[in-house]
Amino acid sequence: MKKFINQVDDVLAESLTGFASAHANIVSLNLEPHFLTRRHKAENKVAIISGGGSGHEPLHGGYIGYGMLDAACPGHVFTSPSPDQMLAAAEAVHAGKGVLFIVKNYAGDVMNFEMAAEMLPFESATVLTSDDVAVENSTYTTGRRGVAGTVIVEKVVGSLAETGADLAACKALGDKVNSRTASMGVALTSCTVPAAGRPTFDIGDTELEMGVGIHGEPGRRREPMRNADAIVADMVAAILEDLKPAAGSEVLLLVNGFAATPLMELYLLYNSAAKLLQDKGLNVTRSLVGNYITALDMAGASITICLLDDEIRQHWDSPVHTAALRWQR
Amino acid sequence: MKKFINQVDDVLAESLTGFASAHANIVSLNLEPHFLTRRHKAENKVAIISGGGSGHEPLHGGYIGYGMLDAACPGHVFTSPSPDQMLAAAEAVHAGKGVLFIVKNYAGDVMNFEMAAEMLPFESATVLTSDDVAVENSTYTTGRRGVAGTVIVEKVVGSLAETGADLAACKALGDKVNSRTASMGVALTSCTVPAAGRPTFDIGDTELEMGVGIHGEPGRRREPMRNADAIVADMVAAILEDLKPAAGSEVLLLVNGFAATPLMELYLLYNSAAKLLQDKGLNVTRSLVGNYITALDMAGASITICLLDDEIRQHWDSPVHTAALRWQR
Amino acid sequence: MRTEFILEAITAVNDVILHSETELESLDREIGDGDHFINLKRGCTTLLAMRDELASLPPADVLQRIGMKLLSTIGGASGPLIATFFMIMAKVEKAGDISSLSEIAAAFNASVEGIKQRGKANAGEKTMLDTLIPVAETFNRLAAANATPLEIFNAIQQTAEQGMLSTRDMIATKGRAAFLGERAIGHIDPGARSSQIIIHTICELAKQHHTA
Amino acid sequence: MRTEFILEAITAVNDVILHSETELESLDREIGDGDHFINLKRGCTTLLAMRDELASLPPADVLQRIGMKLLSTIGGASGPLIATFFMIMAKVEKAGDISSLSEIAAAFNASVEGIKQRGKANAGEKTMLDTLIPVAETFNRLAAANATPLEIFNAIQQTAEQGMLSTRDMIATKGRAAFLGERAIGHIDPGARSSQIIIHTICELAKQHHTA
Ligand SMILES: Nc1ncnc2c1ncn2[C@@H]1O[C@H](COP(=O)(O)OP(=O)(O)O)[C@@H](O)[C@H]1O
Ligand SMILES: Nc1ncnc2c1ncn2[C@@H]1O[C@H](COP(=O)(O)OP(=O)(O)O)[C@@H](O)[C@H]1O
Ligand SMILES: [Mg+2]
Ligand SMILES: [Mg+2]
Ligand SMILES: [Mg+2]
Ligand SMILES: [Mg+2]
Repeated sequence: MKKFINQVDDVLAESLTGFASAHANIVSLNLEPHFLTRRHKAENKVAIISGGGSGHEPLHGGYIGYGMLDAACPGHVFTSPSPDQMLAAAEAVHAGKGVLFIVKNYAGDVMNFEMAAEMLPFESATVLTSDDVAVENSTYTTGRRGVAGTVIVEKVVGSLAETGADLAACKALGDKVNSRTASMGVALTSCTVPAAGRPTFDIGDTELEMGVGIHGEPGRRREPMRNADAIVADMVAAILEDLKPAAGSEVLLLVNGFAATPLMELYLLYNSAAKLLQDKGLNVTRSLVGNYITALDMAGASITICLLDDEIRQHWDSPVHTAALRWQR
Repeated sequence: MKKFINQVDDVLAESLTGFASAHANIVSLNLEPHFLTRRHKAENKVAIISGGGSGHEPLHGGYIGYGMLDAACPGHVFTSPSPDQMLAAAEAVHAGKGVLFIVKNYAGDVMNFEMAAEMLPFESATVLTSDDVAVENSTYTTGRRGVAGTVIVEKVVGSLAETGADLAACKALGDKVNSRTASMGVALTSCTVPAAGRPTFDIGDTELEMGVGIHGEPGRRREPMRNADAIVADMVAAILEDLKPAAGSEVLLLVNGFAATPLMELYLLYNSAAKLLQDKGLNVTRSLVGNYITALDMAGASITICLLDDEIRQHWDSPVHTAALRWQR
Repeated sequence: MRTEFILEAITAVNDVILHSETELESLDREIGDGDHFINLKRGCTTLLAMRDELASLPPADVLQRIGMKLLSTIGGASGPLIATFFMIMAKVEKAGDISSLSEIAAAFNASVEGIKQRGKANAGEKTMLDTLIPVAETFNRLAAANATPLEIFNAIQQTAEQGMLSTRDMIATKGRAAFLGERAIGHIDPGARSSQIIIHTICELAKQHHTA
Repeated sequence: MRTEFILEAITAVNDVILHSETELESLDREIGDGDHFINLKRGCTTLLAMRDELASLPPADVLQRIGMKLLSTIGGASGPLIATFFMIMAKVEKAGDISSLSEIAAAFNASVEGIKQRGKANAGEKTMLDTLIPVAETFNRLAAANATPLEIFNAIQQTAEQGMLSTRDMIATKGRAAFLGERAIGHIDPGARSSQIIIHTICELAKQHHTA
């Protein structure tokens, strides 16, 4: 394992400190317990808090700021944060209108946020993101994972919250975006958890892992490596089979890198996916390409499609000012 | 080699097409010859054109837009573009006030841009960037390479051009920024040029290459891998020895990833470098952390320091709206 | 339950977890995300550092503090589950001294019920519950039948091992392994294995106490 | 110079370059950026596709078109340098038919001078010029001394090889290898090698013509 680190135990604190100091005009860092908030507390709005294991940067800290999150709770690498972090973060950013937790659907995250919500002295609600179609959904199981669609949920709900909408409305919009969003991921290499010091899985030079999440866990299938168009076709098919969009539907297309795949390849994947969607009669009107939710140093990418409607499009387009996502229209 | 590509020969065109379609509100792509311009031609300003081999994304296409470049000419991977590209791009964006080429100092880039300038029917000037302190400067040699400092030059000169400043003023500011900027790079892995299909150099699990550029070329020295603080100390020492800043100097600190190094590590490097500069009595008032000028799929990072003054700071802070760099103050 | 015994157990469990690094890490790497050992180690290290401060407290407070501390230290899926176990233990102990083995068995059972509720899971889902649920059942049954302590501890150890091993052939429906579908078959669940190791260790300690 | 000979040379050079893939690629990987072969191949492929269109043109136009086409096709450092070579050749040919070997030698010399100016480089800097400059010198000297064509071509081939080999022990001061400092020692310059291969091939072709 070659990584730019000092001590394995200090990676998180040092990286967070660097993040907070590089973006001191946007965020503030609290160290005991770990949480990040906006530099200037927002008033008169639902406080939007997310969090989860670290190693997915820029998620979630990079999405703190106007139009998106009020606070984020980073856990250890790939490990859910603990309820004391959520409680302290909520204490810091609650502005009288309740707290909305945006939580990726993993047993650990769900339970830790749930316990925090139970202990919270404020009104709260939770949006669980579960956009990963690699995992079959069922009421008897943990259900689908939350992956790159989480960024879209955070952006859209963050925008609504900025208008002063109440907790129920924010929760409802979050659930709606989640239900209209589906993702599929593919890995070309494993990642290496710093504390483990070796790749989570071994993979050959002619293989890929189809249907991976964002924690270096093996995917649904080990498959032979093939060209980009063929990979994209399989991913898009899985997504569309889930979303079943009507012909002519307007969609947002997000091609997300897991960290070690260069932009040149991500844009090539975008090109391939956008053409395919067009051929299938869909209308790609919004897009995002880059490393938005990563898996440490994994090479690979995910494709996410969100079915837009006027409300979602409007909140996607509205201004956002965070470390990792920023626009003004 | 595992990459998301179809045919090796189509990588560039497909990736550029994806880029242009994902950012259709900012850029337009011309395919024969390859060049990118702003979506809406700017008037009454010096046309700022950059370019160079591909594989460094988001450089340069990602920096087209308000406050930065008017056009970019992408060559094949790691291969300088040819003069016909610069001529066609200049024809498309020239707005009556001349053309400023921003060129990274490599023999190929210098000669191709030089021939373009000789054939150009408009007034032109060239800023050569040469911020890489790994290479000793000398009038008898090719001299230093242009690396991550190029992004700072493009941002600052792009801002000045937006005010309507003339060609001489833009050229002078570019040269000034370049002379006040120094970089040093380190690689943990090689990159793989798609057409070559194998890593440019082999490197062991306990080694690093110190003093690398952005083309997968070996660095100045093969050294033992060590912790982040020790690596940063060596890089910063080389940079400061070159810049020799006065105590209390105000600096911009750019920690740039070469593509495969995760943000978590880049922020950790930033933390380490920022602390070190503070200890040395320097005043880090501006920062940038991320993958801004990359080397295909290389793991590694560079540190760049730019000595700010009022003029440079002002043009750094001014609004910019490109695919890869965007702010509003 | 005695504070002294709890403190001894902390040391013993810490030792055995540290010795299981390679195994636990690779189990979680195979069907999870590889951090189960680190998570447990973080918990153990913190408890070890708390021993002096716990030594003078009554058992209910000790259990409650352990629960709260583990809740804020372990994180992940195992954090809230293990913490819940201790927090319920603390509540039962607070309600009335737990001293007889059948009282301990009942408290254990209540705590495992808490884990089931927190994780919305049951036996057969390839989780730590496949160790814990049969152990609770064996413990209660033998304690009610007035078995000797040695018989009880031996039976618990055996049940824990069987439960842990039973996860090997399961498809997971809860936890990260659920994402793998069929691919999880053939791998023992890391949480089932760590619970079994911990239970085994505490039973060994209890046997020493009962024979000493 | 005859158009027909130029077209034959294009085919022959294309063949030999394609056969040198591994070698040229690894030379440029060692002290450059690994693309020298690809750059040349791109140039060759384009010229090959142009042959029909060139066949009816006078040599000066052929050389000029080759120069312009290579300028827009090769890119990198070698693109403008090789293009410059042809563009000057074209200019000299245009100014007055080049036919005798000493006229060709003088034109070659002028073209190499053009490369020196464009690249601001000279002999001893570990570039293609370490092949080209001595070749120009040998060519002119022997042509002036009225050596036989065979003597001249043999001498050129030998000089090119020596020049190419001489780059091995040099520190580079121009081109990408200059960034490597001492680390470039022990490696032959890719451009010096490709020029030598091309010169060798054209000399072979010329020898066939002169003996035929
Ligand atoms: N819903 C659940 N109920 C009971 N145990 C669970 C549940 N989800 C996960 N587990 C247990 O947690 C273990 C994983 O713990 P750990 O690796 O520390 O957390 P994470 O899965 O968040 O990385 C699994 O092996 C399983 O035994
Ligand atoms: N200034 C120069 N003068 C002459 N030849 C040069 C100069 N710079 C580079 N070269 C030649 O160009 C060769 C490299 O060509 P190539 O790999 O195609 O371009 P690049 O270096 O841009 O990748 C070098 O091996 C060297 O022979
Ligand atoms: Mg985990
Ligand atoms: Mg090149
Ligand atoms: Mg785990
Ligand atoms: Mg080269």
